[in-house]
Amino acid sequence: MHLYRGIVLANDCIAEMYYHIKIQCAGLAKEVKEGQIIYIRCGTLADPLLRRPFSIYRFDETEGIIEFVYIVKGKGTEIIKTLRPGNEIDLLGPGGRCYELAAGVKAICIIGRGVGIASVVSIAEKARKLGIHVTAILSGRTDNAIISRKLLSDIGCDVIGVNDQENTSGPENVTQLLEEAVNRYGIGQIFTCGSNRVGRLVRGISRKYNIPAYVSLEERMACGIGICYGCVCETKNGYRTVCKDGPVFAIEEVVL
Amino acid sequence: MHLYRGIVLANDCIAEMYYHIKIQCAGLAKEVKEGQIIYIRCGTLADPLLRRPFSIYRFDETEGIIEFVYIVKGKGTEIIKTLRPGNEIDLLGPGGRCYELAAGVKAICIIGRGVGIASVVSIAEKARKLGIHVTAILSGRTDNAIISRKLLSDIGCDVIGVNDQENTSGPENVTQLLEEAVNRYGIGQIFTCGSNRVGRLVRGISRKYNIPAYVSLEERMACGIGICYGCVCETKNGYRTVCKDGPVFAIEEVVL
Amino acid sequence: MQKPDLRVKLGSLTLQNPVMPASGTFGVETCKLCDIKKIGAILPKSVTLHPRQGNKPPRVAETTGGMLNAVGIQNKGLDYFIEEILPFYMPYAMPMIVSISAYSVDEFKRMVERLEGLDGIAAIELNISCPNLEAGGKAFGMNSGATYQIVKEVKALTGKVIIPKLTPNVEDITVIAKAAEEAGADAVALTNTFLGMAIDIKSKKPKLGNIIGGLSGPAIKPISLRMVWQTAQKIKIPVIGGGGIQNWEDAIEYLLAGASAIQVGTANFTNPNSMVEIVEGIEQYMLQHSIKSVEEIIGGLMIG
Amino acid sequence: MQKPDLRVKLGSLTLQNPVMPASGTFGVETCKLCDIKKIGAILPKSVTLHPRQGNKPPRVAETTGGMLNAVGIQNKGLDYFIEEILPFYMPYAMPMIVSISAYSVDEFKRMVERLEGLDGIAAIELNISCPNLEAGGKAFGMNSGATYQIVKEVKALTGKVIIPKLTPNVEDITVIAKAAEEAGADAVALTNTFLGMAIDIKSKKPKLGNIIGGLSGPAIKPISLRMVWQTAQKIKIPVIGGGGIQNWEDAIEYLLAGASAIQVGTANFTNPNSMVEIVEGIEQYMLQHSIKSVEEIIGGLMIG
Ligand SMILES: Cc1cc2nc3c(=O)[nH]c(=O)nc-3n(C[C@H](O)[C@H](O)[C@H](O)COP(=O)(O)OP(=O)(O)OC[C@H]3O[C@@H](n4cnc5c(N)ncnc54)[C@H](O)[C@@H]3O)c2cc1C
Ligand SMILES: Cc1cc2nc3c(=O)[nH]c(=O)nc-3n(C[C@H](O)[C@H](O)[C@H](O)COP(=O)(O)OP(=O)(O)OC[C@H]3O[C@@H](n4cnc5c(N)ncnc54)[C@H](O)[C@@H]3O)c2cc1C
Ligand SMILES: Cc1cc2nc3c(=O)[nH]c(=O)nc-3n(C[C@H](O)[C@H](O)[C@H](O)COP(=O)(O)O)c2cc1C
Ligand SMILES: Cc1cc2nc3c(=O)[nH]c(=O)nc-3n(C[C@H](O)[C@H](O)[C@H](O)COP(=O)(O)O)c2cc1C
Ligand code: FES
Ligand code: FES
Repeated sequence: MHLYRGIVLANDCIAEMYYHIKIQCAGLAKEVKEGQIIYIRCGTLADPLLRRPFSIYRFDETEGIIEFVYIVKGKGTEIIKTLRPGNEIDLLGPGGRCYELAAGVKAICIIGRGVGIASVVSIAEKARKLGIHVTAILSGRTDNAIISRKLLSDIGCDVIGVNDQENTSGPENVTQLLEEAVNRYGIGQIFTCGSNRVGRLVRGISRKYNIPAYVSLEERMACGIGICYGCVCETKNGYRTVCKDGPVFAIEEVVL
Repeated sequence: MHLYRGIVLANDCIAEMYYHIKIQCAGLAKEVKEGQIIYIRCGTLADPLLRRPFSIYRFDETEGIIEFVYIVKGKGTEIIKTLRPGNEIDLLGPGGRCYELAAGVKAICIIGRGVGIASVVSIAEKARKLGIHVTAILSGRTDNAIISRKLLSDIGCDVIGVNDQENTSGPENVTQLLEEAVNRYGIGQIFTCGSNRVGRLVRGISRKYNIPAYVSLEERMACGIGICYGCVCETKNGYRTVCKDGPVFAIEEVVL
Repeated sequence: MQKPDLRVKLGSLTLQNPVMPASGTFGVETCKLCDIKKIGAILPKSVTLHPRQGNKPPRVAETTGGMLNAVGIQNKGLDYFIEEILPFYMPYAMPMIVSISAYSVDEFKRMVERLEGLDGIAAIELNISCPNLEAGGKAFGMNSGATYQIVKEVKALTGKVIIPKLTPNVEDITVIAKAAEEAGADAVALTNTFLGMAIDIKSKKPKLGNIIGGLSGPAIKPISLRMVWQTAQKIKIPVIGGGGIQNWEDAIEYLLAGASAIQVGTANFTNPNSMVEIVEGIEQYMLQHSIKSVEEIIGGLMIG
Repeated sequence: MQKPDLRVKLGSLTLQNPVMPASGTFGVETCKLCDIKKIGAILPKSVTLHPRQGNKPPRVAETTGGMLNAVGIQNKGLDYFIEEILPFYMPYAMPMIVSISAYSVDEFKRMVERLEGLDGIAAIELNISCPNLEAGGKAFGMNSGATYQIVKEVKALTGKVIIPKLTPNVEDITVIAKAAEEAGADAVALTNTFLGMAIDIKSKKPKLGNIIGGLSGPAIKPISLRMVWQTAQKIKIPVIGGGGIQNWEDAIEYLLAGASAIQVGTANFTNPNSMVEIVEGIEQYMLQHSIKSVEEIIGGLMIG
């Protein structure tokens, strides 16, 4: 983990309220691993004061490029949105534990919703590079709001989109889709993020089929480096920090 | 006085640390008078919190354009500096009392130093339009740091530049230049701004030759509209607000 | 949905909505810059019995997310206020709350007696954050006994709504609020500014001529909000909350914390239209959430 | 010009420069992110006798120019601290200041006794902002008697430098500082955080699981600075100042106000390198102004 200065290469709206930012930062691109967190300082003034945490979306060590997908939500992301190619950006990271592929695993499933999809894309990319089969269950409010679908298809993931508009994103349907994938491909690990609802659903399948599953959590943060104990979540081992002990936890460890 | 939204037309560095901003704002261009103050909100966040006061530099009612000259000093002006043509700008004004030409006056003198020159340019322009003779004594650290010299020459002012580098800006020399102008042109009013040193010098001449003189003052401000009593200066009539009772005061009224 | 009801009550007083200025940040000039008849009450700058010069400049200094002021209640005294300022506001329909400041109990009483006879004044805010010259210079509002005494004696002189405005520079503001309630206050307003200072490292001098001044603005909001929440739980009379309110979201926070009305101060400087925008924002919020009366929001903080 | 002398004294302790972390905003991880050997002292997060879970999340909330925290001193207890954390810092040459927190005088004493025997600990900071369970839950530091008692009893047990850290949630912090001095404190540190709260208007819930938390960051600087200035004038022992320090300019303000050393807290979160940059900034400032010793800056505020 280090302080870095990056240079914005591109920063565009990709769908509804989603933005995609590409940053030149060789050091970070080299250091970061799948699922880790990077902290962006928004502007140089005291409002907003704290860095904003984002999951690494993609990174390319050879090109020295890192990418995020973000939703414009409040004053921090409003500032990030205004960055133009060539602008400098102050980055701290990478922080936390990454997603890891178990030795010998043949197929995995990633399952994400909304901007949460961003955090599981890099592990899918890694798996595909190693020839591992990837089922990607991607959920969104509308079909348009599902990010990374094309990217994941292009690299050979089996992509299944579900959405609220067509009533396909409910827990029953998603559970069924996940079970089908488990049965068809022999899923060895499941990677998910965010909401408790999806987490609990994944935990169900994980227990039923005895498949290790991992979840990436979010909490309000201050330091991002594990010193303030501001970002704890409840786990079976007491309060643990999301920024350092997480954001990726074994699904059995956390209290969903 | 009103709240206005302007559109930046140009915003460039004109000399060393001086910047010149041109703003489209028909309402303000119509309402503003020579020497008045306009308050700029820098960004939309709480840091910096307060508006920044600037003297109107030039304005063109027909074109609906207002202009300022400013020095980049702290966080507010750092933000103003980043504005690009097409950006919106939040303006409050015009505030305070303006410079006024006395009836029948044949010649005036403006005398300013540094960015203070900006505040006396508009009254010189007005005088020239009325065919009044204008002597402009402009002072700066270096000869390059004297703003508006060409503009004032072009409209037919008698421009005298003095600077620290060549040791021409000392009080004795300036006093002498001012006295020469008084004797040669029959100066009927003197307009100055800012520093106590120049103010006292002008007051000396003003008293000696019985010429009304006016000074534009600066003070830390909060409201800019005369309600907080934050911006007072000491006058012979007690504390008076710079934003409403000023910024232009008769030189005999203020305590220099 | 029908137009939401923004009316709130402060003792016997009804306001068309809970938004009013904080004393010292509002004046005749504000009325020219915004549609002032939309706000809930008028509340001019504190006035003292005799004219006051105020403190020596500089009187204001910006800080991060806030500002310091040490104006020292520069004003032309009560007579001038009654003759020259009050009449300007008389055409407005909203209740007039006059803020008074004094340096002894007797002075407070003399001012209230003067105001008691006047029509068009609905309430008197007692700015008890000023030093009590009879008791060694500590502000009245820093002492529950002094607060009790002033409120009690003033209440005996007038039928107008009496609202002591409390200083946050105390260990436990609820104790002071309780004393005010027991003495018969109709409502309390909190908080006034926090004592602070700033130094100009170039000149090595304080940024304020008075060295110390009062901190206001969004920087203080978390502290004032906490005090309002604590106070609203301890007393039965209405609490008027303020400190750092910048927008309607901040106002809703105060209402949820238990404030029956809110005061907007420093935000008037950044945006002279902020009070009007806050009224409109609260109304929009109520429409969106189908809240019929603003009273449903007050004290609605959910805990546990 | 020759290299300026940044050394300052805190009682019998000499620091290579006046910059140290504020407890709870610094840890082992910080040392990996910046050139930590450049700072004046090491000061880890407050430790308690027994392990503590801390408060329920959310524990932090950003505010304008500041942040609220209600961590509740989550830590693994004194034994773990001594065995696992302390050794990490031992290779560093800077003095180690251990911050301890406790809920009774006896607990404080037991902790000091434990630490007394250990080498490599130069000073003990007493975090007396925690509730005193023997006295109805009010923080020790809100009461001059309790402050006096703790300092007195602790000083009898140790030769190490004792630094009580004072809470600003009092009416007059100088009274508490004076009590600490009279009881034999070697220095005092101020201020800790200000009690505040924030509300999420969407959920209508407090933004902190604990409802109330401590406000820190640049928002509070004017208030903390004022308290440091007032305290430095009232006591003879050194004052360690802090609250909202973001950069070297802020640090100079505190030194001018009379602080002999300064603590950097929340700024470590925004920029983990800030303490190092502050040291460098002070040094540059001294070079530019031909100031030979940082002691010339301390208390140099010019008044009148
Ligand atoms: C581990 C982790 C990974 C994340 N990855 C992504 C991502 O890849 N893409 C993305 O769009 N968002 C992500 N988020 C959420 C993102 O951090 C927030 O949306 C962002 O901080 C909002 O900042 P703001 O100033 O725009 O909003 P505001 O609402 O103004 O923020 C106010 C405060 O709340 C905090 N905050 C707001 N929302 C969240 C949240 N969901 N989680 C934690 N803190 C929050 C902010 O950091 C700030 O301190 C992630 C959060 C965490 C903890
Ligand atoms: C009536 C008047 C007219 C002015 N006209 C001009 C002009 O035409 N061109 C120009 O460059 N500058 C002018 N100034 C000064 C200008 O307002 C300040 O340079 C500017 O506010 C600095 O803001 P900042 O955020 O960059 O600096 P910072 O130092 O960060 O400002 C901190 C605070 O101090 C205040 N402040 C700083 N300098 C001054 C100052 N000299 N006077 C009053 N307040 C100050 C700021 O407004 C702010 O509240 C004028 C000031 C006044 C009062
Ligand atoms: C410039 C200024 C002048 C003030 N004058 C008064 C005053 O005369 N009487 C008073 O009771 N409060 C006065 N206050 C305090 C405000 O009324 C308000 O309580 C305080 O500023 C906190 O609110 P805010 O953060 O919204 O500004 C003043 C505040 C400022 C900034
Ligand atoms: C997340 C966090 C945790 C803190 N924990 C402690 C602590 O354990 N002990 C303590 O004495 N102070 C603690 N503090 C207070 C700081 O040490 C410091 O006094 C305060 O934050 C003010 O300084 P600042 O504005 O520079 O942050 C904590 C502050 C924060 C923000
Ligand atoms: S954000 Fe500080 S420990 Fe995680
Ligand atoms: S700035 Fe408020 S009265 Fe002038």
